[in-house]
Amino acid sequence: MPATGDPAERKTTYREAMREALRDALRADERVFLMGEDVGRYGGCFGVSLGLLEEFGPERVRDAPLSESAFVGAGIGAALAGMRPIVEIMTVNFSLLALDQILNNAATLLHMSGGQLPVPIVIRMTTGAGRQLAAQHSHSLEGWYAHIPGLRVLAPATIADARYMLAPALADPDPVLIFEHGGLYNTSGDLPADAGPVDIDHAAIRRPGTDVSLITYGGSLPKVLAAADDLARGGISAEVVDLRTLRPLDDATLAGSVARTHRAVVVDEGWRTGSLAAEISARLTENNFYDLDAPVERVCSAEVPMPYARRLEEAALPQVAGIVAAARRAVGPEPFTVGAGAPYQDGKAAG
Amino acid sequence: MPATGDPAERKTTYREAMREALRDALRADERVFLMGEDVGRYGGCFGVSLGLLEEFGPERVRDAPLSESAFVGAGIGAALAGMRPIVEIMTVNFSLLALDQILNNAATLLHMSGGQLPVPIVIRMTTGAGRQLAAQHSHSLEGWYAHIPGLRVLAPATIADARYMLAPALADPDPVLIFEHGGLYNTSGDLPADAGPVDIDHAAIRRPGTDVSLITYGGSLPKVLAAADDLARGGISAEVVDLRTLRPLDDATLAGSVARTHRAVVVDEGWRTGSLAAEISARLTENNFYDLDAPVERVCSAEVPMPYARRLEEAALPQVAGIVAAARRAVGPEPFTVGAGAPYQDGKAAG
Amino acid sequence: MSATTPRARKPRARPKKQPAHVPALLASMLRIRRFEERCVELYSAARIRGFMHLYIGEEAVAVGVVEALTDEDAVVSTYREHGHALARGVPADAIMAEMFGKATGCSRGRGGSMHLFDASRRFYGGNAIVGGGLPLAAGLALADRIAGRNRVTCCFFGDGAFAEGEFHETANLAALWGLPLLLVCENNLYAMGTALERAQAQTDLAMRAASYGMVSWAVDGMDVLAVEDAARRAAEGVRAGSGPHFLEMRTYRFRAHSMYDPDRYRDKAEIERWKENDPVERLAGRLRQSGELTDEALAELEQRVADEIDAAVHSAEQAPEEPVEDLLRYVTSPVEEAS
Amino acid sequence: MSATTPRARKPRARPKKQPAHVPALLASMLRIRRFEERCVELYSAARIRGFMHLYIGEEAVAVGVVEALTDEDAVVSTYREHGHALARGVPADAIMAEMFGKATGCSRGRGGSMHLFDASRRFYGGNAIVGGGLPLAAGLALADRIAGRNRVTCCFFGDGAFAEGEFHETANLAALWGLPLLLVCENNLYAMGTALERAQAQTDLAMRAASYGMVSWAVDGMDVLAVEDAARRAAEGVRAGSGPHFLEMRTYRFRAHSMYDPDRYRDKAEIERWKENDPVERLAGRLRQSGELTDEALAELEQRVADEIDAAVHSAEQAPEEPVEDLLRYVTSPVEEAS
Ligand SMILES: Cc1ncc(C[n+]2csc(CCOP(=O)(O)OP(=O)(O)O)c2C)c(N)n1
Ligand SMILES: Cc1ncc(C[n+]2csc(CCOP(=O)(O)OP(=O)(O)O)c2C)c(N)n1
Ligand SMILES: [Mg+2]
Ligand SMILES: [Mg+2]
Repeated sequence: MPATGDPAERKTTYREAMREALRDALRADERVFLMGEDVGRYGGCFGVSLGLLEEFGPERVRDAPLSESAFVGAGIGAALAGMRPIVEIMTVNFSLLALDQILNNAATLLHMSGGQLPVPIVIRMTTGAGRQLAAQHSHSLEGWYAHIPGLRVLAPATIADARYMLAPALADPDPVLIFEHGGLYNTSGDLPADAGPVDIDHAAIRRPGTDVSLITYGGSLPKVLAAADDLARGGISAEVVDLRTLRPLDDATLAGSVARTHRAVVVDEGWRTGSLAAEISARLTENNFYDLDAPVERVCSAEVPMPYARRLEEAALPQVAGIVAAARRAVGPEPFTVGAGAPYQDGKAAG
Repeated sequence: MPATGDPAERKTTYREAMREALRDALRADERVFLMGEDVGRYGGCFGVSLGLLEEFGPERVRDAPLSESAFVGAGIGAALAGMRPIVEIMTVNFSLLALDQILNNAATLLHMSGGQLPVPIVIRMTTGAGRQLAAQHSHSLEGWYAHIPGLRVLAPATIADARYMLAPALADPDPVLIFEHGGLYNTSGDLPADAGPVDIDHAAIRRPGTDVSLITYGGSLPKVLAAADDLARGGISAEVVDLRTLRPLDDATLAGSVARTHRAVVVDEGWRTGSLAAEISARLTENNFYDLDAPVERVCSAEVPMPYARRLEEAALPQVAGIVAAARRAVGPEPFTVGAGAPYQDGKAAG
Repeated sequence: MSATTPRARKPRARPKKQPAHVPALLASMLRIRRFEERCVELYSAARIRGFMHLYIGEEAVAVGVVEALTDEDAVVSTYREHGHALARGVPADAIMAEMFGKATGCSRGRGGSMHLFDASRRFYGGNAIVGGGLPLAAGLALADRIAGRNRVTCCFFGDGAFAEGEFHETANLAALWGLPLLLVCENNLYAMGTALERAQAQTDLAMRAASYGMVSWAVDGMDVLAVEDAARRAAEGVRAGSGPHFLEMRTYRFRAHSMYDPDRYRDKAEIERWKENDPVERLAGRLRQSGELTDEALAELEQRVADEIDAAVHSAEQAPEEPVEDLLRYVTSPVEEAS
Repeated sequence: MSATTPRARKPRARPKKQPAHVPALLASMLRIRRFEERCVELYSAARIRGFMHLYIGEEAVAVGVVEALTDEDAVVSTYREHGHALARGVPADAIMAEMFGKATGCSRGRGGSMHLFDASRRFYGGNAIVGGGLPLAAGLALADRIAGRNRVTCCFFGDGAFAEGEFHETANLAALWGLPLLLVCENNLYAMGTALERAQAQTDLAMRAASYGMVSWAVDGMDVLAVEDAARRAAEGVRAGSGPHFLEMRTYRFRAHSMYDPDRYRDKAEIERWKENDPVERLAGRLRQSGELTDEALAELEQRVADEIDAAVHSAEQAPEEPVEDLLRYVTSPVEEAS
């Protein structure tokens, strides 16, 4: 969408949208504070929190030492004591060091205490590959986190979601994880002036269509939208569903879409085996078995620790051509020609 | 099977079988050593390594302090230096503290170094629920680990597998995780005198059948076999497939079974969403779409941090009745009556 | 809360070691001791299940430390927390019902022995991941720091936890940020079957903690008055804003690590030696000598404790179980509370 | 390996600080400096991608420490490891090719700047998880201990890593087990944008490490001779069986944390002050004063280094990429090797 001059919209970036959301939250509720490595003086390792230290001071924009387990756990403790912490873990790769705290405390305390101890924490982290950061900086583990009962898992894919998802996340009395794909920070677009808080219980249909449902989230959404354009040029009408919330999954929207289109492709940057895409495929089988005209396709990352070299990384990740090819396979050979698909581009060779 | 007096078989327990496997390994190769919390003087938190310290001494049966990340990482380093460490993490629950080492080092170094650094480590841990150990001691996260490229993940379910899986695991040049279900240690049965190393590339058909494939692994195998007995009494012939190896999955055996039976039920003690069962369901859809006469059923744990109270825990876990009910649903109402199934017993309410 | 349950008290104005409150310390220790002895019977009878870790021998630590806290302070504990919970005032019947897995349990049957909680008493559990409570405690303290509340968060943990990275990350964080945290290390010389000297390169834990710049003392954990005194001074230091304090409580568990532990790794003579220092008998002896405790008073105390425990067991037995239909309750908060 | 690449040497018999080898230290530092300066250009030209962390200013640490190691010793490093790799003898062309993502790279293009490996030189990489290499290094040392090999494992890590639990777990493990480990903490005063005093309650890291019972020294990390001397003594101690040794190298990075870092958090004057202590210039100045380094010799050295780097860039440019068909290679070992 080109800028229309509509005063209700203005151009911004995903990074700035996140920052505005943080600023809003810090202004609106004094229980809110931001804590993490280099969120303050450095301005956030991806620049998201730049300027917030100056506005809110070091108590509310709190730099933490390199102690992921301790400062994430401290966020959980502060939440127990009535605060509304937003904890930033630089990237999901380092969150493994804090996973015990997330799983065994944040996700578990409410239940283990028989309902006495809700944990209203928001944990943000960057996820995803695509910038040649190699094996230890390119994980997409949000699907893993979506396995954990007691958590809500969000993946803002658009600038509006980056801007308006934090408020409902903070309003949730339970722990919420927000995954921001590193490739999105620099994307820019128009932001509706006040879209109101995002409905974090429901998936969003980003593009309606009739022939195949392309189901995705986060950093893969732009690729999927591009694939839908491509498919449209070839006469295939693809519906694009953005999960937005990876846990709990919005079964109704998924089932509804597939009931209409009868075919589904799930696009997910996680490694294929045990991916969130697998869960969606399994659910579609359970909920839409008799609707489906073709097996659910998955386009995931190849099962390899992400290589540094550009061509290898590109080959390992879901790409537009692979998505288009999978959609074509799902829709069937007639009246379209099945695209060959570059090697590995659908991540399937990793099986 | 009652003891037959056959000299080639003798009665033993899963625990003793594991211990014999460890003893064998320590005797056979001086590069092998066992390291973990309380593996030595205490004899292993579940008694598996009792007596090994006395036989092999404290250098080769090495007690480690409560430092999961450091001693697992040290095992990885020792493997790089030519040793064949067997590292015991008391239970999978605590393995989260070592996950960074497992994912970012053990699973990744070979690839990241362009093939220079294989990591021949074996990491054993107890998994699973069923003993009222509550939320922080009852995880089944082996499905999660099966998501990680570069690892092999094993789940011995039988006494013979407990006895003969360690050797091939140690022979693997790459990292192998072995998950021992805590509920199995006390099970006893006959052990073939020398079955030879287990084929860790293939699933095992534990019981052939024609009407439905019951696919499972580890601690759920006894329940699934009991369910198959029950189904047989009702006239349904169930094939029981024991995955044995959770990564890489043996697609051929799974696909072959379902091609014969046309129906599948996956039984998995992990939480349902994002479970290994989801992956299997997705693969069956991909590989056997046109074979399947009914949606793949999943019988998993309810999505709840495991409660302590006995009845709640039982309700949270896959149980025979729930497996039978799922198999009946898969097979269809005729000529059998569909069992009602106790509430939550199939873990589905958690969806 | 049953009427017989002693509650944690605010620090008194009267000078410490004032004999007047000492009998209450004895009562509190004895109550923990007898409660756990009953637990052993109930475990043998399979009324209590799962993992159960006894505090017998270490009672002086919980009782002395909690004595130094106010109701506004917070307590974070471990899986060996019956003593902490009882000392903190979590009702015995709620604890017993929890171990029976009943709906009236202090965690509604979800937690069992390792996961006792009581939000109303700021008792934050019951953590079965060694070291797992430490970051949490730092966070509770951080919240007080940010909100300007003058409260102490007290975190109990074992010598074993000292080897976990979590301890060190938390100690640094707390010292760096000057958090109002009271770190109470229960050094009972063993982490399961691993003796301290086989787990720690340097076994002087108080000295090690001091290297973080925290005030740090080693305390005779078998002497409830010494414990109380140290805890009171430390809590005062915390309240005065001098940041986290560390107490190494030198203590010993008389029983095995858990009900599953055959206790093969310790010398029986060592256990006997420590038993000579039994904190309950030691204090009772002292009070007897000074004439403050008569046989009748002790018998009466024993009876009172026995009655309370009987009542707790009885009510736990009668209590309903949680309906299986509620299995998924408390996984997330009820929807009406959300946004 | 190209002929011009200096290799790590075995410790010499001749007395240390012998002038004879000092020019080689200068050459090694200068080579690292110029190599990285070229990397900056190549990064700007988008020939190198991803995260890249420069060692400029810290060269004395890598060069001095590696000088004290033998070929049999092992080195574990961080993501800021160009200097370690070059000093260790990983060929410049293999490193350059790696950063170009080429098949001839020392990690076959899989690793990039943060993941340089060379098994033949016992250079175990290249770890981009802060603190992640420490447990690994303990394991390499443990293997030597068990096998009775008299080798040292040297692990480089930053001041930031000191806050990670992994450091403390590893330090304890190494001290407890007496592992032949040389822990080299590169204290450049910052972890990304976080100054040491905002990350550590106690900033005297050498003292903190000593609390584990390790021999532990702070060293002027801008003086390659001081570094070499300390490393040599520490390595000797390790070889003599007195367990892990800890060296806090006080150093500074002249450049930003990474190519993405706008370096807003440091005082420019602070940077300038440290630059006055430039380890390369310092040593060059010393040699010049003593008459051991002439202008011609320096020019010749610069030329030699420039030639080597030119050659490395040229060969990296010419080198083939890994075929996309090999994407899944090295995820697991080739099947023929498996049982
Ligand atoms: C992270 C973790 N590792 C291992 C265990 C198993 N475990 C439970 S208690 C215990 C010993 C802890 O010792 P210590 O901290 O000294 O406390 P104590 O039991 O002596 O009170 C161990 C190893 C655990 N619960 N959590
Ligand atoms: C576990 C982990 N947390 C965070 C990061 C992001 N990160 C990379 S380098 C760095 C700073 C490390 O500082 P230091 O250890 O002092 O090493 P230096 O960069 O100064 O050489 C940070 C925070 C990471 N790579 N790993
Ligand atoms: Mg202990
Ligand atoms: Mg630094």
